[in-house]
Amino acid sequence: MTTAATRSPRRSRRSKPPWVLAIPAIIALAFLLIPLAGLLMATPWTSVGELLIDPVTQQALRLSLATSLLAAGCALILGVPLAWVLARVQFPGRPLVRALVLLPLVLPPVVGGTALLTALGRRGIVGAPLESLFGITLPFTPAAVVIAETFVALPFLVLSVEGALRAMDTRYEEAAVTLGASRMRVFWRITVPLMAPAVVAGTTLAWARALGEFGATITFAGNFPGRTQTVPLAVYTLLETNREAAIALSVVLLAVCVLVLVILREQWLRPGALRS
Amino acid sequence: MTTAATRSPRRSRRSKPPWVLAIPAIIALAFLLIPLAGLLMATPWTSVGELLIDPVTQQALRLSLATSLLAAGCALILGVPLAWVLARVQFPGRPLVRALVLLPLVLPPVVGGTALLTALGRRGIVGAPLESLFGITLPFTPAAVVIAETFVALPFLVLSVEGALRAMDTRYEEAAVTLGASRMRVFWRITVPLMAPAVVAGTTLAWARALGEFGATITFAGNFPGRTQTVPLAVYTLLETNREAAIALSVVLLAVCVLVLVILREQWLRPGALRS
Amino acid sequence: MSAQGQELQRQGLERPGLQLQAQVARSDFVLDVHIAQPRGRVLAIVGPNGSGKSSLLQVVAGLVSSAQGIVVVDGDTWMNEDTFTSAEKRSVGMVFQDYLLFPHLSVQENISFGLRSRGSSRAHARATTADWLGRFGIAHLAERKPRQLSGGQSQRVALARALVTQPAVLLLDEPLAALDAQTRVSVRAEMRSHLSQFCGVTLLVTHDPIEAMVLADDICVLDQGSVVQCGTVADVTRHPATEYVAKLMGLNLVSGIATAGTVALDSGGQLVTTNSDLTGAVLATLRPSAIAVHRQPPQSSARNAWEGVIRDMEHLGDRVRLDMEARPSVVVDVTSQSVVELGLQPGQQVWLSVKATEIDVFKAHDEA
Amino acid sequence: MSAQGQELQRQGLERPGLQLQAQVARSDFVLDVHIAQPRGRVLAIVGPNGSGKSSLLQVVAGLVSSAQGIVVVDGDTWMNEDTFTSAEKRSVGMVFQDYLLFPHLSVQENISFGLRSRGSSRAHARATTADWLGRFGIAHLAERKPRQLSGGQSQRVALARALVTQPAVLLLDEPLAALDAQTRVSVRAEMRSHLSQFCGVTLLVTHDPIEAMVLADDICVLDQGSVVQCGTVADVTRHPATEYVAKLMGLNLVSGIATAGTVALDSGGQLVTTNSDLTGAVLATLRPSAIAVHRQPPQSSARNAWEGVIRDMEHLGDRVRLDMEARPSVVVDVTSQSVVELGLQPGQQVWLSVKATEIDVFKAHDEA
Amino acid sequence: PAESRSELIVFAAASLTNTFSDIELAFEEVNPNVDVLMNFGPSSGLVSALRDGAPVDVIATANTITMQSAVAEKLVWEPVTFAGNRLTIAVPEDNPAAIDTMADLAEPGVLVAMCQPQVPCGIAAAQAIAASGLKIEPVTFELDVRGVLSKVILDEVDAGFVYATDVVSAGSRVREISLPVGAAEVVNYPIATVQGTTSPEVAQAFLDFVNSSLARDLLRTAGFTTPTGVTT
Ligand SMILES: Nc1ncnc2c1ncn2[C@@H]1O[C@H](COP(=O)(O)OP(=O)(O)OP(=O)(O)O)[C@@H](O)[C@H]1O
Ligand SMILES: Nc1ncnc2c1ncn2[C@@H]1O[C@H](COP(=O)(O)OP(=O)(O)OP(=O)(O)O)[C@@H](O)[C@H]1O
Ligand SMILES: [Mg+2]
Ligand SMILES: [Mg+2]
Repeated sequence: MTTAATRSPRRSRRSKPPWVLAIPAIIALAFLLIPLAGLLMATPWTSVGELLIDPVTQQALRLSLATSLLAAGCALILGVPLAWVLARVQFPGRPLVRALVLLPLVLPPVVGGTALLTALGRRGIVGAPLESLFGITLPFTPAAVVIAETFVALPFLVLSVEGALRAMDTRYEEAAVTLGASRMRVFWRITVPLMAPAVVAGTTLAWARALGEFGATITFAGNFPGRTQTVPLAVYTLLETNREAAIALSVVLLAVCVLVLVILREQWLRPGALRS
Repeated sequence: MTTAATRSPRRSRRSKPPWVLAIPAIIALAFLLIPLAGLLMATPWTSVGELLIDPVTQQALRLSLATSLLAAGCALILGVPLAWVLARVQFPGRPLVRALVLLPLVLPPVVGGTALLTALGRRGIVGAPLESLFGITLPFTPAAVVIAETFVALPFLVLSVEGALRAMDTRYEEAAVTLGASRMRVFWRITVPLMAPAVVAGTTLAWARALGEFGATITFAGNFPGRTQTVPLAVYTLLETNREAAIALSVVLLAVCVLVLVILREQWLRPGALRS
Repeated sequence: MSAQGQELQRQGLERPGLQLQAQVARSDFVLDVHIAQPRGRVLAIVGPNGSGKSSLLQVVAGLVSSAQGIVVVDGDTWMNEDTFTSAEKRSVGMVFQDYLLFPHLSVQENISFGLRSRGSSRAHARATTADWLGRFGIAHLAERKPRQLSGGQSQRVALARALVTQPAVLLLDEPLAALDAQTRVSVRAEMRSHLSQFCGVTLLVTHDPIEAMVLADDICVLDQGSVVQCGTVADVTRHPATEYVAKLMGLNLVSGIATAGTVALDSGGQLVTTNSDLTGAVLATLRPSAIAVHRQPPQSSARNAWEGVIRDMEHLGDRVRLDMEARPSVVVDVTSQSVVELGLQPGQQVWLSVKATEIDVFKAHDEA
Repeated sequence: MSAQGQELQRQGLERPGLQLQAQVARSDFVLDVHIAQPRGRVLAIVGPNGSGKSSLLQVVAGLVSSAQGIVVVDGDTWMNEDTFTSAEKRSVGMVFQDYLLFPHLSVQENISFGLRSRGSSRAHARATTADWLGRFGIAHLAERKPRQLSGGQSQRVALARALVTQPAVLLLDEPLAALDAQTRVSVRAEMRSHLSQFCGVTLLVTHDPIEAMVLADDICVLDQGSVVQCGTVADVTRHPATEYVAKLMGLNLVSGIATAGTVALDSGGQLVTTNSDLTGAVLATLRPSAIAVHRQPPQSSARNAWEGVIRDMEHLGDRVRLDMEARPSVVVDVTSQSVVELGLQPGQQVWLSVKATEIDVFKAHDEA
Repeated sequence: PAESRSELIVFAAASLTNTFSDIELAFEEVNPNVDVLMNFGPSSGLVSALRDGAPVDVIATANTITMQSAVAEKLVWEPVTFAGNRLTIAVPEDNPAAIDTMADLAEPGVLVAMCQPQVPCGIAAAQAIAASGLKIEPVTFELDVRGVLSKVILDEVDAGFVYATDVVSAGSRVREISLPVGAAEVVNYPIATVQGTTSPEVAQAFLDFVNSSLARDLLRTAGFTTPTGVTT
């Protein structure tokens, strides 16, 4: 970290974080990273290799990646409009709705899964007609995994994007309107690009949350290797018999996640990447 | 929701959400709210009353509120500086650090708890010296609950605030600097107020996440009624013996959360509450 | 609908152009204006800061949803008690006081945005944009992002963006304010040639009286949300209704009661004029350069002479402007040479004189 | 440290004021300036858009960390090869082109921010702020938030905010640009009185030559990142080094070779002058109002007469400015009356004449 | 009974929640100086916590495998089996797939849930299925028996392999379809004193109490079987 006294060589002129800020920042970082380091130290590295060639693990990784990306996509498609409505449209009860949107965050995951079952399960409010009319049953299918992950991930996206929308200078949109842009055009050409950093950040968050989703998935989608067993479920399964392998698998999950994030952030989340 | 054709009565002039946006927004809302409605329908309302007077529940609620608020506070104190450093200080490996900060989000919570034990447990990297030097043991204490909750909640705050910092016009800070403000003064009087909406939103998220925390808590802090049994743990325990009561307790948790959020949002998160 | 509203709308249908009659209430400010402007003419809106100039433009553009009143353009009712055409359906072009260039789009994309929004093909938009980039001398900036532009460069892009769509009403909120003197002259000339070809209504907010005189046909002076004076540039320049307007136009304005060619001034003193037809409340203007300065009581043919003290002096190029404390108090322009010869300096007592033929007297406006 | 740097620093220690010698490289733009400005004097920095005026102020304020060079103020080295005083430790006051008022603070808090940052007590800051609020006529806005201000009101607050701390160097980036004509005159007068009491260095970026002449003692003209001309207002006005500077000052500038009172112009044609001492490369200025216009070849005492075509006409208050295509090409100011009498209109062929006594000839500057 | 008031920390498997809460009250009545702190969680998690240095005096798990690993790592003293549980089949109260016998689970379209084969209830179910020779293909392998029970209660599956105690705790919301005689696998619940305990006497007193007839009655009410006194 570049910190320097007032009189200092050329390259460190701009970035002199005050220590009063750097100290809590370092503590925060240590707090987050030491447990991760501990985990790495506890990881039996030899078994990581074995795990990676195990077809069950590979299936779980593939399923996890596929479902979490789909869930992030669903969250994006559903969440951005919802965030827009919450930020920009006046309607009665909006504060309540804004609070309700946060709830999947607070709900103990297993209860979240139960809630999904009461809605989309065989006997659920929506699930029962779905089955009797179209013969579609969601639980115990990969679709259920995506649904469970979307359910827990959606609030992240909505929150990020809504915040950005509120912070945005609405006069850019006004300027676009005076240029004859329809609401849709304003939305897609002005609003969305201006909040792109927040949308990318929110989608990243949602994806990360979906990747780690456990409670709602096991409750709503069950645990069937190759079909609904994502990596976190595989970790739990392994925890019963082989703690080291479970930790190793978690580390693999983390590695995938870090890889994607670093690539993504370098591409999209550089300061001003979307602006300059 | 106010939507109207172009020629419309006075009050609906401004807010005409295009249906193409309103439809996914409504689907998103339904997707989040129908499961919650299902949960409410499955709730045995008579037992909610009983639950509320049960001292064990009361203890759990008190503990949950106290620890989640403390965790949100810790996240605030540690997270805002960390976000500032990540957003404003150039240092080698920053992209990696920014990705690592997200990891507690992806980590299956039980593995997160395990990671905390490897760091802060009696045999942990930091925990062992802590015990031998100061006689402090953290696991299975209320402090451990706060730590576990902070661990999972911190990334939320860092992400929200960092995003806001990057979106902020740094020239306000430049203007403050030319007025002779020290870095600390700029930070507290300009940066923090300008990003206050994001800080409030991030803290709210962190608090909500802490309130619902389960996996890391049960692993790192145990499940002792009255000491470390937060509401999600109580729900877990009740699921074993009294399913209906467990759902009822979840609903109580949700109600508390909605109440706090609605109050908070009305006070702090109104559009422009902190600006005008 | 009120009778007045119906009348306005009838007029709107008959006379092409802009009929505006609107009220906007803001915290401690009320805008209440009535403006009718035919097509093909440019109306300059001038007034002090906070007088509601920008708000007026926003009402026409449809950006103030709380506005009450009527907006009719070329017979189309954009707003009345029952109707509200949303902003994107109004054919307006707008240049904002602080640019509002889209930060994520390049200069060329910013300019073609309006064309594409209004349905131009990509190729047509590109060609038209290229043309305008050239006209504004910013072709070399086409691929830049707004944050890479200097203030003045941004303003030119904003101008081009609004002009490119050939709107029915052009709304310009201080479009030249950020340009430097040289560029301003060339862009102003360019703009004037565009405005003269432009057959719609143009509303131009400006602080600069020269800009108003050069670019506009009519002037509307706002103060505290109300119209103080409206008229052609010549009328307003010659017969300013208030001292504010006169000062804006670089003239001295005095008021008084005329009797047989002599005006007894309200502020004390009197002026002899050549106009003996007028009686009653009148206004009179004195050009600053028409007033002569003397160290001694003047022995000249000038029929008006009075004493005063120099309050302040300002150099204006090759002239010096004296701010006089006198009856009447006026500003006087003298050459630098005179300053040296007469040894003028603030605080000094001098004599002023003006020929009766140089005083323009006219009846006090009804609305004043 | 380079010899030049040591020399500059030595000078800085001896002469109080600002010694600046700096380079900034930006994408396709390089600023390279050398300026020395004593205390108590106001330096106006003028130049076209994008010429680097704002960048120059940022270097002095310490906001451009990539700047190379030397900044010495009153003997304090703010920047050289080894030293970099951070921005908050530099005693500067700055007014930004786009205000940058803190949106979450009230007007009064915005203004007192600098005082509090520099350690004033709450009571002292409040009193001083109240004083300045009064001076700028914005006391009634004290409790408003910036978003509740009009553009001009914001600018005045920004101005007050920078002036209140009595800095060693005052940096003003078009401080009056957003004010309306009337307010601008009063704020300009107020500002002039402040600047005249102010014993530090003032750098004033402006587009308005009148503002430069009224407020500044010295003028520095920038173009494309380089200093074109520096000097006192009178010098620069009288002897502009380039056509750009002359135009800025409202003068015509021509260049040529002088031989015994006659100047053979580089652009073709010649001028007879009364100065027969000068020989070699010279510049000459012609005031637009000193040039007369005729429909026929003039039979007057004026020794210089030439033919041309009216390219453009602009009304400027009671005068009309003609843009002439001729040898030399000049701008000419005539009265409205002349326009009517001579029936002038764009495209018309006319004769111009100027007296030899009205032509100011001087040696071409070395740096030009 | 100890002289001064002391704490006894008991880690117990989640399925023991009801019974051990009752036992705690009864024990504290007899030993007013002892404050028993109960921590309920998944057996494997409890042993992990123990391994990581959790302050524990007594640990009771829902299977012998995890306890054996604790014994092998010298975390606990020799355990005793204090209760047993019997594998059975639970169906939703209205029995939508009309299950009458275990054989019906092999019908196509019948949704069956069981525990994952890594945990005792999954091992037991797998053995029962193998022993029956039926081709039963579950749709989900739940992480623990409670997951199976949830799915049955919520009517998401037509049948699930659970323990007898689960059928008792679920009350009227599920119906039991008994396994054929001999196919009913039994699992044992061991309890042990932790090696590092600071109050071994109280721990021993608690162990004795769990094996007392009073505790056995409580266990039996909850559906547990009484072991034949064998140590595991
Ligand atoms: N969004 C708003 N909310 C409340 N008051 C406002 C708002 N915008 C402007 N005002 C107030 O309305 C009045 C008129 O503002 P407006 O911007 O129309 O003035 P203006 O004539 O354009 O001034 P300027 O020349 O400084 O731009 C001012 O008193 C201003 O403080
Ligand atoms: N942050 C920046 N990054 C890159 N280029 C910049 C930046 N800021 C300004 N420039 C470029 O530097 C040049 C000088 O800009 P500067 O703002 O100093 O000009 P200026 O003289 O103040 O112009 P104006 O009168 O329009 O304000 C311009 O070409 C501009 O595009
Ligand atoms: Mg305005
Ligand atoms: Mg600039």
